[in-house]
Amino acid sequence: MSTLRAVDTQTAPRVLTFGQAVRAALAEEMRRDPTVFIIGEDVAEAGTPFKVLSGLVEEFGTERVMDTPISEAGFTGLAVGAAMTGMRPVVDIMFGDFLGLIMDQLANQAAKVHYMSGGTLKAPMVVRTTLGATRRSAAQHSQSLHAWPSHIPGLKVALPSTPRDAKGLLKSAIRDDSPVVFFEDKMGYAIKGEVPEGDFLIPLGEAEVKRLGEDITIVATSSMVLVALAAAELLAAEGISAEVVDPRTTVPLDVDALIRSAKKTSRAIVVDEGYQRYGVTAEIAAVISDGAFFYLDAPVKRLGAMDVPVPFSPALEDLTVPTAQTVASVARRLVRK
Amino acid sequence: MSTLRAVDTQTAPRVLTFGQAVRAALAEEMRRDPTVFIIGEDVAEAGTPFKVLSGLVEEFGTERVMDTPISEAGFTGLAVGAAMTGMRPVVDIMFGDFLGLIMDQLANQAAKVHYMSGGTLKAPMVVRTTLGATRRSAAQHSQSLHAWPSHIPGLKVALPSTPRDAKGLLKSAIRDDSPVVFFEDKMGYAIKGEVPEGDFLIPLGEAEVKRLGEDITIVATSSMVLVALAAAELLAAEGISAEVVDPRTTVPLDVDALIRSAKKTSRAIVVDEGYQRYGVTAEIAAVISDGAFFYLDAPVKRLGAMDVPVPFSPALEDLTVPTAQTVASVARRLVRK
Amino acid sequence: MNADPELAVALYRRMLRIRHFEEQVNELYRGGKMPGLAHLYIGEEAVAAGVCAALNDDDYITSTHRGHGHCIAKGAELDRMFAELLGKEAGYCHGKGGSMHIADTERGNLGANAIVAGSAGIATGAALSAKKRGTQQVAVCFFGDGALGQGVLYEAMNMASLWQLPVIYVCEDNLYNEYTPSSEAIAGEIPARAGAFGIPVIEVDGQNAWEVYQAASKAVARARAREGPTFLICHTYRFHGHHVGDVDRRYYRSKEEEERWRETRDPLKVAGEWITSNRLAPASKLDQIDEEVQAQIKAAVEFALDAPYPKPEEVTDDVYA
Amino acid sequence: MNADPELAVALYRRMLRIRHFEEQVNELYRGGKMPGLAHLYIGEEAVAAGVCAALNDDDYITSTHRGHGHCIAKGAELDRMFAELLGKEAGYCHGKGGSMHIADTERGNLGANAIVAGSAGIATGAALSAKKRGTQQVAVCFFGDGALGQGVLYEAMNMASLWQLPVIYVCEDNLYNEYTPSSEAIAGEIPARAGAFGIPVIEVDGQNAWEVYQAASKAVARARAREGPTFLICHTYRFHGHHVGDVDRRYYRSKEEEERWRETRDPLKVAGEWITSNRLAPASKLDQIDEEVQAQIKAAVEFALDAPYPKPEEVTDDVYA
Ligand SMILES: Cc1ncc(C[n+]2csc(CCOP(=O)(O)OP(=O)(O)O)c2C)c(N)n1
Ligand SMILES: Cc1ncc(C[n+]2csc(CCOP(=O)(O)OP(=O)(O)O)c2C)c(N)n1
Ligand SMILES: [Mg+2]
Ligand SMILES: [Mg+2]
Repeated sequence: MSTLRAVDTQTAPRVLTFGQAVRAALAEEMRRDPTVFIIGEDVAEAGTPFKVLSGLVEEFGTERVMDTPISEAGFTGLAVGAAMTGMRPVVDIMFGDFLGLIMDQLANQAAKVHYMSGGTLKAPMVVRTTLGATRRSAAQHSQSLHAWPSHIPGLKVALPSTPRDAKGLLKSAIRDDSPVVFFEDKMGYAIKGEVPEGDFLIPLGEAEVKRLGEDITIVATSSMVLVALAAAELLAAEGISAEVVDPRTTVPLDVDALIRSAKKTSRAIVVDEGYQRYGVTAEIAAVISDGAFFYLDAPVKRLGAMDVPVPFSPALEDLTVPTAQTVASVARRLVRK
Repeated sequence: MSTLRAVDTQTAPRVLTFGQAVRAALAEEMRRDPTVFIIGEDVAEAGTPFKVLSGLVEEFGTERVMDTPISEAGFTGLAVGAAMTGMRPVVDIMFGDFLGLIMDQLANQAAKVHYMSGGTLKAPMVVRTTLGATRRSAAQHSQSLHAWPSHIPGLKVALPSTPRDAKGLLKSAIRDDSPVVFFEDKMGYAIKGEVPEGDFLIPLGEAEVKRLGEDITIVATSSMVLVALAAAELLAAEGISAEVVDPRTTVPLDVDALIRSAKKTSRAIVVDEGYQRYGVTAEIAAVISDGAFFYLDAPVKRLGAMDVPVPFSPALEDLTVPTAQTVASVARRLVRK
Repeated sequence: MNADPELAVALYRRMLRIRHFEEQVNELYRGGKMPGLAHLYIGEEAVAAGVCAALNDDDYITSTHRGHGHCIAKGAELDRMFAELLGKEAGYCHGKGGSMHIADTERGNLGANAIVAGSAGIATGAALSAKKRGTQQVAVCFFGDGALGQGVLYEAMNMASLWQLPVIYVCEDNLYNEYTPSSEAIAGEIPARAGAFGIPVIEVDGQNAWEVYQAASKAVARARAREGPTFLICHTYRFHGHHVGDVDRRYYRSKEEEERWRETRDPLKVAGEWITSNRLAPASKLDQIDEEVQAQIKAAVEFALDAPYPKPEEVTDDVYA
Repeated sequence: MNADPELAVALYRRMLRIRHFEEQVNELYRGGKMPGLAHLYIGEEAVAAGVCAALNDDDYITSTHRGHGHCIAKGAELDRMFAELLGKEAGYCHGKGGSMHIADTERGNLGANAIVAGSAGIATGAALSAKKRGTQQVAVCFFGDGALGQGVLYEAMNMASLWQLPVIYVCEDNLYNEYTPSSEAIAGEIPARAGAFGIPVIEVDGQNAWEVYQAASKAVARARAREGPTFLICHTYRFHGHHVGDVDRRYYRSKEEEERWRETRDPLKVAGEWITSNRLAPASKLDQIDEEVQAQIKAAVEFALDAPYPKPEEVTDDVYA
């Protein structure tokens, strides 16, 4: 995928929200490549309930921004077939919780067709969906299920945490010849940040150090990157220097970068908004525990979402997700040990 | 769940195959409790393609051993509704690969209804399905996808490795008031072993040490337990004493037993037939790396299935699954380190 | 069938409870007092009221994201409903479910479902269970026209028809799937979707509670006689947005269309006129009901606003049964 | 339509290639030379042959677990097919797919699928793609009657009808879902399953290749004219077991039923009689074809048996494109 290396023909960065960055990436890729199209529920005039796609149908028309019936399995299947025959669909799955409806199409069809056909077929498609709780949307609209597709060989999985990463990774995902599941934090659509204009790509599989530090590594994904950065601030005030590393994609996973940081700091915490048990924190913690074994001064700690269905009541829901405070307190214990 | 404690009113054990043990558990529970029924494809006269259910329809009739259309999501949904209203369905999902079709019903409905209703509803049901490769069944009929349901709070997940465990765990699963996903190794149906007769239950959440050892712990699940035991034999011949621990359920996970063994031996390998990446080995390795951190002399190593869709060709397929040789060689390296 | 005055008034009262409840929900939202969103049932009251009037307490229903109406129609208490919507301990689900998962097991409400068509299997399974247990219970599956897009509905209907299960599929055709007109989402004709599985179809004016009730009664009788499932199409309309926050709707439907429905097809007006013109009750009786219901709503919402949140330690309860 | 002799002979040859190929597959299985299982198409040859004769090379098909017939009918080479079934490097998928995933991209075969109805979306998506790319291609989705149980088929058909996609749904109704008679699995009537989505239905004798061809040609013409999808029901029968290992079948279907079909409804006999009685070709020509095909099969299987397995390092190739 050498074409995915950052081409950096962009001009000065603009400040965009996360949602605007996603939209910019889509618009640019749709202008560049006529085979790219969007398919999903309420993506056209409504621009999705999150309004992320607002304006696209006006520019590209309903042939390229296609509203569907409420048929997640069906239209994901259509996308697989379209991808296999020369198109590059971008599928919109409104809530990540609905992945349960499309896992067959995603894991048995899209993920495997290249391998099963001995490399003669391929399914270049992106499934954009959301993750994240604390929106008072209850158990079926609040999950962060990226562990599921991350488990399936043949799928790539991206988890951008900033507007910049959202744009750069989405453009790479659309150009990738393999199916990519792209998770957007629904609570983070309004987050602002500098985004390079123009043809700016971030390769899938490259972690980024979001903050340099010496005493402890906090590996954080998606929504949890801001939480980790806030924790790092709290810790800094106490004289603890935390390094925050964002893998940005769970597949491919930039194992080297994670291990490098953990070796440097000798301590690591992994923070992710998916359920903790059998979740993304497990793989990352296992990889670091193994790769940095002889450098670690403390066990690698994990902070995922609480292993409960997401409760509706704000009094309960907020307890289920890691916060800057909980991350900082785990970090403190590790460093003082 | 105190009723689930082994009641051990059984008489002398009989030698049964794994398949027979499953059938015995079902027959006994169906005799005991009229609300238990079986629903799935070709479960009645055909007794499933694996013939595991042969004879049940003759005893219990088609009202309690129900053949369905090829509608996995639909009949799993029916089972959820039946479970919520006083029945105890046992759902048959022929190949574990088809979980992709029912993850919504399983993870969004069955798993969550108890919690979402504040404990007023429950879904006591079992989903029996299969795992395991090397049957030359290719990418869509060979997966071991137990990591998926293991990730979802509200589901329990059982992975029996012997006829004895199959019977004892299945009976507990049927009596459990929560939904349980029960994975059977399709290549192991013919394996024989002693099985206590009568009302023999094994609680969900208790690991078993399948072989005692001193130098290294091999945690193995389902199909990989026999592989681990064979590896232990190879190692024994070289003077390495391996302890083989079978968690038997991934949820609840008997964390204490795993950590205890690892602390004792100071070294651990985790072997499981699911894809390695973001799979069950990750959680178990992370738990041990954390819990036994100050006792470990070497990093915890993981051996899952290769991260590729399962290839058809025997020349390739056999490479994708851990073997006694590969397990032993990893163990050897760890011990000699 | 001749209208029984008592039933007519009961239908009216049930609809009014829904109407005022939902208006209060909207107020709570606008006042920033309700966490999250809610999908109002205003405009569709006759469907839930008419169908549930044909059911017994121990019959089952499954409900949707737009589920308050079903819950009230099946007999739920308003104070515990408000409490649930506010995430309070006193709520039907101890605050864990919220608007989209409200359940009332005492009256057979197996819960609202936030997955479109997510309860098609559950309702059908409840019917299977009733048959297996040899009871006279029936199960009603409420769903929107949008659920016609979900394959699991057809899987469930096929089995219901094959096994002659006592289930009634109630399609609330309100012309929209969220922000998309149903005409862009539904090929062919809706009745044929059930007919394809050999399921008889009844189509009614969903704004007329009495019509809905009569049709539902036929379907229920069929189900109790173990003659199999029925598919009931109720033509209706939601007067508000998809959810409380969907205020600017012009890009997907016109103000004129909304006004036309509100003016001429309001289920409460339809019922009120029917009751008074058929002298089933005097207008004064209806006014009296209105006052009663308003007072009940007021008390209920006050109860809920004052009620405590669940305690933090409850977060890990009820994961396993 | 009058039968063109050349076409008639071509149909016959295609069917015969399938028949002899499958008989050889059964031999390989019985001789312990084939890894795993295979689902034989014997008895159903007229469906694949008739449909694919109506297609161009660049038209798409998607296929099923019972897919060898589709693959051969679309023009695949027999040696590479055998090689795939034996897990050899020279196979269409380099041995990675096997019987249930055989694909032949050069001739538009997007692959067999081991998930029942698993390709309903894929075929419909290929049709969407053809429309988007502005080509004249059509897509054919082959599936068994068992696939009528899977909801995703209805989701796909709805979109195909809404968007008038050039896709043809070919339902191979062979009366059984594995070991369960379809009558126990299908409520209502099959044609109504497509009719419900506004999709025109054609029902044909699936044992008569010429009839199938004519029906398929109509559907293809409709698709190329961008008039939308068609649903083609082919009544057929598998002469062998569900798979090669399904030898004792008496518990789900009678020997008499099997014999009746073999005797009176063998698609090769039907075609042979039709060809000779209409003097489209002499019997000697058919014998000659038989000899040719047998020789081709022999050479192909020998090639495959001698071919090498993939190299171990290939196991990690092709996971990502
Ligand atoms: C499977 C699924 N897909 C998408 C959604 C998001 N969603 C919530 S309500 C809705 C529209 C439902 O339309 P309809 O069934 O007609 O019910 P209505 O809102 O009109 O009452 C959608 C798309 C969902 N909840 N579940
Ligand atoms: C989703 C799914 N469920 C179950 C199976 C197992 N299975 C394989 S073939 C088959 C029967 C298919 O019947 P039908 O579609 O009529 O095709 P036929 O075998 O008759 O050609 C079943 C149940 C499967 N492959 N996929
Ligand atoms: Mg609607
Ligand atoms: Mg069939």
